[in-house]
Amino acid sequence: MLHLVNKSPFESMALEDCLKYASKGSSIFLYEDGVYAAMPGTGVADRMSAVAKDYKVYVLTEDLKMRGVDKVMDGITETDYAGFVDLVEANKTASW
Amino acid sequence: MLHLVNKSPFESMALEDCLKYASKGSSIFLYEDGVYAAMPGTGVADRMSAVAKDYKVYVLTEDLKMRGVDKVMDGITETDYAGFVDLVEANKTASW
Amino acid sequence: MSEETAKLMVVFRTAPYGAIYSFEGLENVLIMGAYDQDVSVLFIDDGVLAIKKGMDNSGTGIKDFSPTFRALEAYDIEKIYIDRASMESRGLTLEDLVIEPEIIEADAVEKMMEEQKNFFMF
Amino acid sequence: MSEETAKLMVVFRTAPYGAIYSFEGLENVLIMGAYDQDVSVLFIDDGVLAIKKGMDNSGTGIKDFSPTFRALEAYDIEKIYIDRASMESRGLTLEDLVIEPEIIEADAVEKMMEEQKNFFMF
Amino acid sequence: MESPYQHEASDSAYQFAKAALAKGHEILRIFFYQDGVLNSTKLMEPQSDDRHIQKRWTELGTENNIDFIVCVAAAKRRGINDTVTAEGFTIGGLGMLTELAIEADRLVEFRA
Amino acid sequence: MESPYQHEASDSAYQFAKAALAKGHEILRIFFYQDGVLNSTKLMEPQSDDRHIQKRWTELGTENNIDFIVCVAAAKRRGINDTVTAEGFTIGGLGMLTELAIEADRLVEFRA
Repeated sequence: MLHLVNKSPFESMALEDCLKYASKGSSIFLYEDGVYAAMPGTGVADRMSAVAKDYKVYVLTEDLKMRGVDKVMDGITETDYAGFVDLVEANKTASW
Repeated sequence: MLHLVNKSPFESMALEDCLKYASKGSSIFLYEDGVYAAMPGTGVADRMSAVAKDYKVYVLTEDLKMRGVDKVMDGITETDYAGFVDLVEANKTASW
Repeated sequence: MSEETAKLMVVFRTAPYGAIYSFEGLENVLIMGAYDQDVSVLFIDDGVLAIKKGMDNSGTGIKDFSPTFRALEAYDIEKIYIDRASMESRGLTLEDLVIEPEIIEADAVEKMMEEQKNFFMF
Repeated sequence: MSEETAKLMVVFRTAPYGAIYSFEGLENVLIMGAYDQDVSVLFIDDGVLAIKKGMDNSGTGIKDFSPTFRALEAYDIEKIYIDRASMESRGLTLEDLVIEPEIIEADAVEKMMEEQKNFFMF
Repeated sequence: MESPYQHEASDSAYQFAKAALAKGHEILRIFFYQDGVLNSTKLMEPQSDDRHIQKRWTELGTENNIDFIVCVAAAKRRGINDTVTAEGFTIGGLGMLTELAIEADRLVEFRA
Repeated sequence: MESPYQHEASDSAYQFAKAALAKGHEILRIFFYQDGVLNSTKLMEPQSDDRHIQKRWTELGTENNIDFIVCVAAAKRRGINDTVTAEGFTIGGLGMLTELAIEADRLVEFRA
């Protein structure tokens, strides 16, 4: 299962809601304002390190660049739109 | 100062953001999906009891009724649109 | 149920009225019902608030669509579920709701999604 | 400054691009600048992300408006503030920003709002 | 202000305006920007048992002489121009919002 | 899908569709509902240095033979009818979304 999260982790509970239902090993895809969850050194970075141990966490390169985020946390995989398409091909998706 | 909060406390950080800046004794006005913060017995009820001690907390009657919420927590004041107008007349307002 | 029916689901996860999502979700369920598919409905997170009893729109003029949820059975939509933790953290019990969904636990949600041909979240 | 100017403020509190608020907030600041008023600009919460350096829209095609923030001085808008905690919890320092706002603490925010004739939040 | 129907902001603003007028307050102007510009389209056709948000504004404005300004920049992006705006709505520049901020004693934003 | 310009959803959906086509996938249909119906208006006039979201869709649809359906119920509430929809967009019932759910191998929602 692929869970799409597009909200800022600082303002919305969307990611935490999704994690209540997603089973370990499922994929979480961060895009739009959701990409801020992958930025190192933030107030949610510790939480995201833990999340990245239990889930496969991806983040959309194009949305990172648009926002000037040039580094992502260890354990989170950068993926472009082509990779996003592959993930959707391989999984059912839920949009949070 | 009057702070307007219209987001669900279960999904949005708007109320908590507002509280970081509002000084004690300021007024918080809950309307639209913000009214759920005034509902008794929820997961945010303890937090709201504490908030109601430090701030004047109001909640819009018409939006409570629309959502079928027939009771509000102790310490929170129900106010209709006419009262909302009075609060705006008496205070500068910030919309979160 | 014939082999040609698809399993479809609508997930309600946002509060009613503040935004239109849950209303448009309901329109969607009713249409699915008309297509004779194997339709499920699931309430999670703030979506549980959409089926609260006692709504009264006299002060807002917004259309109260909660009675329409009671019509789901008439459309042969009987697989209706609610997440226990979402309901409890909003201070609700089954008695507070206009319909009586089957209570499920959070860990059943993803499995339910996986079983569908496709599903929508509102 | 003459007695006829009004104190006006624009508060940025949402992240850029996911929603248009911060872009329309910037349009608003620029217009205010043209009216020769006493204009302040404040970045709090996710609003601090709107002035992050290094934005590159080549993959999205969305208009990158961050360079326009650098033009605020040309419009004589010099009262620009940022909330320290909002900046720090997003892992940012002044070096990461396209402009150099004055750092303030959270307890100064409400006071700053009170001092205005009117203000807008985006 | 936000998109009508999609968000409750248009409803809240309307009920607030009605209550303010009932108390004898004067409403200088209502400024529609962002998706709020969609409140002004006369092409809106909600279901027959639902409220008609544009007509409700036009009636309120006519009865109480309120100036409804639709932000031109926001309107253009969203396909609103004077061929679709209803009676009572005028397309105007963002500067009119600054003027409002300079003149009005109180200003309330109804946000999404 | 959500309002163009107001939210990034229209941009994300467009970039995703382009990438899927580039990989040789077939896109059955794109269904615009909620504020997403506003993607279809030919009255849209963004600033000259900004993207034109409607035209971009129309080009993509024409080149790749994609069916763009605008949900009629959502469209009516928001003042979108066939006098303002651009080339390539067809107004259709919500039932077409159900049909899509029945037929499509994969379905992605771009939400606000």
